[in-house]
Amino acid sequence: GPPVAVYATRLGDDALIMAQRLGGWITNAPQLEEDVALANLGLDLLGQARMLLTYAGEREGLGRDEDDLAYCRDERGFCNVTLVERVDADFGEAMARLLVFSAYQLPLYRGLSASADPTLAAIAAKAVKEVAYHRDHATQWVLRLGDGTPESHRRMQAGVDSVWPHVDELFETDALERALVTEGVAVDRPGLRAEWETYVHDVLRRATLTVPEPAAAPATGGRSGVHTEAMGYLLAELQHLVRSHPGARW
Amino acid sequence: GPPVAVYATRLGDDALIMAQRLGGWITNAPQLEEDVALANLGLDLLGQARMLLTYAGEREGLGRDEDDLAYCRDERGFCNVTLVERVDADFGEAMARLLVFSAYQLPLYRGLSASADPTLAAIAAKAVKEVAYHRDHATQWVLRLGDGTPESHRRMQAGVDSVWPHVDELFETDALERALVTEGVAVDRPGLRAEWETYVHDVLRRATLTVPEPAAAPATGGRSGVHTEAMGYLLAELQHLVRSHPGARW
Amino acid sequence: PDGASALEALLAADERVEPRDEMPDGYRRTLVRQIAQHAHSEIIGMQPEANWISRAPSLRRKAILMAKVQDEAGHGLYLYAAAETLGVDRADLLDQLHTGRQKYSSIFNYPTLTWADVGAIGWLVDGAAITNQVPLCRCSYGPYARAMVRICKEESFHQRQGFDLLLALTRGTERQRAMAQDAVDRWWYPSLAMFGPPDAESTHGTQSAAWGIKRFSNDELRQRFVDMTVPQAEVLGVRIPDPDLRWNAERGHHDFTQPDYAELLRVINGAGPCNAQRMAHRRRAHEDGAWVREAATAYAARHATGGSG
Amino acid sequence: PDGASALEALLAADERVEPRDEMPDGYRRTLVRQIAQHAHSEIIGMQPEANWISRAPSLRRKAILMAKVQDEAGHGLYLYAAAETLGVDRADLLDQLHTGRQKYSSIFNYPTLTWADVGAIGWLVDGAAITNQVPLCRCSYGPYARAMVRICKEESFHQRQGFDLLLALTRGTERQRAMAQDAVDRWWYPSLAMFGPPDAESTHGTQSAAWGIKRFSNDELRQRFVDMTVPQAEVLGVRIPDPDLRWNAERGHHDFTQPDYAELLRVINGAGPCNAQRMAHRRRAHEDGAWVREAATAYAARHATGGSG
Repeated sequence: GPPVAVYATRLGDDALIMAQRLGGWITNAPQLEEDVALANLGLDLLGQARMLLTYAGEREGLGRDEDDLAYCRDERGFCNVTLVERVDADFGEAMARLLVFSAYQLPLYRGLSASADPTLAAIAAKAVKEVAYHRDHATQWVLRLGDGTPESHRRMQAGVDSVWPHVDELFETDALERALVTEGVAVDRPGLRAEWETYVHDVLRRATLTVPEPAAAPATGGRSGVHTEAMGYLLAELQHLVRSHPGARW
Repeated sequence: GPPVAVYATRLGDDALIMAQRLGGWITNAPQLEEDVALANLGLDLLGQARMLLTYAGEREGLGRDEDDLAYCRDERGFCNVTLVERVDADFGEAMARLLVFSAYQLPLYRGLSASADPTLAAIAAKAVKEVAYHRDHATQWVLRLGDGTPESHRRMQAGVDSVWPHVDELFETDALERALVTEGVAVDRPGLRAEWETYVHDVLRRATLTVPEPAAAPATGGRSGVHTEAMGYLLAELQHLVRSHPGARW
Repeated sequence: PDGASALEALLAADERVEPRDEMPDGYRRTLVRQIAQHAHSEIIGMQPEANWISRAPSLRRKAILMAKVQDEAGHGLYLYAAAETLGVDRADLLDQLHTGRQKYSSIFNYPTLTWADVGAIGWLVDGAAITNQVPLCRCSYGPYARAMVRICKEESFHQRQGFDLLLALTRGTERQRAMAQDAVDRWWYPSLAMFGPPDAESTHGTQSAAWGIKRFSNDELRQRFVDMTVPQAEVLGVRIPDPDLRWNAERGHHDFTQPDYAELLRVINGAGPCNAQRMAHRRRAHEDGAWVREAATAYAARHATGGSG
Repeated sequence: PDGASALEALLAADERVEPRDEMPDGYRRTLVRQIAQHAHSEIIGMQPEANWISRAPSLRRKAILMAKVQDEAGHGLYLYAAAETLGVDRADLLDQLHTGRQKYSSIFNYPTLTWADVGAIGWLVDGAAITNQVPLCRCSYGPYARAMVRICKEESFHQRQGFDLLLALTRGTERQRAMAQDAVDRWWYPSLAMFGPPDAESTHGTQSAAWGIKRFSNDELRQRFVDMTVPQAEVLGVRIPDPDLRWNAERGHHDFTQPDYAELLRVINGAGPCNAQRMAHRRRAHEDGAWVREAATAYAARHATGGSG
């Protein structure tokens, strides 16, 4: 498809898969307020995913809508980063991931809200407010857990350590995106890293946590559909019903 | 379909879903010998399932083969007992289930090997030897774990308690099966219970375990396709690939 | 007893009892029990529907379902807050739920087997809940009445969404229609049972009525639900699984078969298909979250006092 | 050193060294390291394939896959037993695996993303393994050589099954063909890398050759694998992802592009896509099973002595 469709799919897949994982927390959160909050975050991301995938389908021009893209692509066709597809070991890891992800999404969407592509700009402008809340929510939890009890400190650090190998992938770019950046359509990902680091490192420091060393084995490949083994199971759940009823409408 | 097709499907679904759960233990067993053993048990059950479902498809006369039945039925069309679809909490519970299930399958297949239906009789005659080994394997583990350490005793008892509400369903019958019993085709399930109890209670006693009270909330419904909520996830994994490629051959 | 005459005066004037008002112990106890049970039902009721969030068959339906389950968590929060105005606290109430000393609605002890069950829960279960709850918007205890106003508004939205979900199925493929009918077949009688035992066997009714907590009898509400639901079933094109269901022109109501109250009693007493699973899920989530709640408390304490840990 | 001359005599006579024979320490250490690494590779290698057991697309293929993974567990058992004849024990070897002091084959640090990967592992990875292992059937240490005879027989069966799986895909739908090609594209170079660094950079080679443990160099075996695989790829109808692959009539071999040895080194050193996952899975399974093994030991001890606990 045209580059902008690919770009919108990447952003949309990130949001969709992250929403799917957050949805799994509902009824499993440590307190009722958090069930509400995580559902809310999941809904924001699902909303972003729907707009982005709808737009990707339009620009692709093959008549695919958001559901065709979500339910009828195979694993190798999904181009989300691997960070979002992981199974959370516990709530600490979930919050570590949310911090890492939202602190990346926020400057991304802020930049994108000035995109030369008016649809992407509009989607991003709406999402900026949502994601600012996500980042704040994650920050509050990372502070509480990092600087809470010895047990929570230990778990929070383990969560940060677990997601850390997935950081680099967030800032990877390629020729397609560089061309879109030149056209003023896309945001330069590597350029987001400084703000991300300043923010995340500061939160970790305030939470009395250690910033991990750069990963010896950084994850990569999600953008080209090379996922972790967790992804297939996620898609089996996501898609099974639709795949079982070809052509049905819901 | 004709009663014998329904009957073969019930037995086949029991074996298929139990095989699927045993397959999940491979690479997760407490020692390498047990990975081998559980794979072996799973293969036996899968083999039984294939013969039974193939025969069910033949007698049904709609041109469905074993894979059509395994991969293209919806959850409400599966008629296995709920015992086999549970997610094992740990190895103790897995062995409790295996004991309960194999101690039921053994007299069932032994009886069925004298069925007036020669195909069922042949399938059962082969399976008797396999299932005798399964029962023995489960027995050895229940003894070791029940009479092993305090921790293993506690866990083994918890496993027995967890599967106990699923016992009654094994011996439920209905008009369809009663008619097949009269024709000499099927085995009278309620009549299997005495042997089952003698065997299982004796193993539990020797394992220093307590035979649970009859379940206050006995599970039921599997035979009519009313499963536990674990079943949908199992089927999503089992079927996703085939459902995603309509008409493909593998 | 203290508070009884004050309560009577307020009831006579059709005014609301507020937290600071005196009230009889029995009135307070009854309200705590009822509001807590209602709150517990909201949070346990999240489970059967959350079971389909990861598997919803369109992104639009997934969003609707997530929002609905989120609303239920929110209802739980309002209701625990309403209960807390009566001098109990949420942690204690949750403890009573987790130890089985307080109940939740039996309806949530049935499994959601197919996607159509999500629709049937919205249409029938929420429909029955609304029928039960609308009168509570005028109940005598102010905080409860106000919580119910907000809850009923959202529930009625959920009920329409459930109806809409089923409508998409009944207007869909043959398999989808069968799925919808199957769900209605399984949820109809449990929904009727949500109104409780027949009036002849009901125990709490009279005193609650006198206190302005319950304004209609179980049977009245059940009849209202049936009368409301039958024409909706016709629009949907699903058959209600009751061969004796028919309009009785003389009564101006539908005649219908009563649910199996022996089954209701068994499910209330723990023997439903999912009682053990629902409670185990709830307890596990609570226990898994203990370290998080402890950390939040420790952090708040340290930072409230300006201490540095 | 002790045993060196006895070993030389056996090697000269082309006889096998047996456990009771004297042998040099270096020979013993090299064998333990190699056999253990081979055993560890069998059990870690179960994971990428077991990942598809629950999702295999036909019951026949599911049975084949379960049997294959079971065979790998069996190979692990033979090989640990062979290592134990050298005076080490399995628990210690497993501990060395779990603590990262002993390695396993890097190939298993790649994920199985699609069903076709199961076929590619059978065809290419098992094909490479056989190429490596067939010469070991004649290696100087008897127990290892005999284990390899049995293993190679089963591996060659697995290789044909992998080929057959891929053949069904390449003769299937367009999407199935694409799935097969994609798997071959991803597994080709990692399979070539299974033969280790090029001879020029290889360290262990010479001494092992002298001891009759290694009979061909890495590059010889890699060439043999390529020459064997190219015609099979033609039958399958898949393209090997190497534009420079071609028959060199002068050499009587295929010319081909070498794999990325820097990547191989990274993966060996822990930076492959699945190193952390494979080790975590293995350690978790072992830890989860600790209570079971302890119980079995306690039970056996009690019942062996006739005690009553």
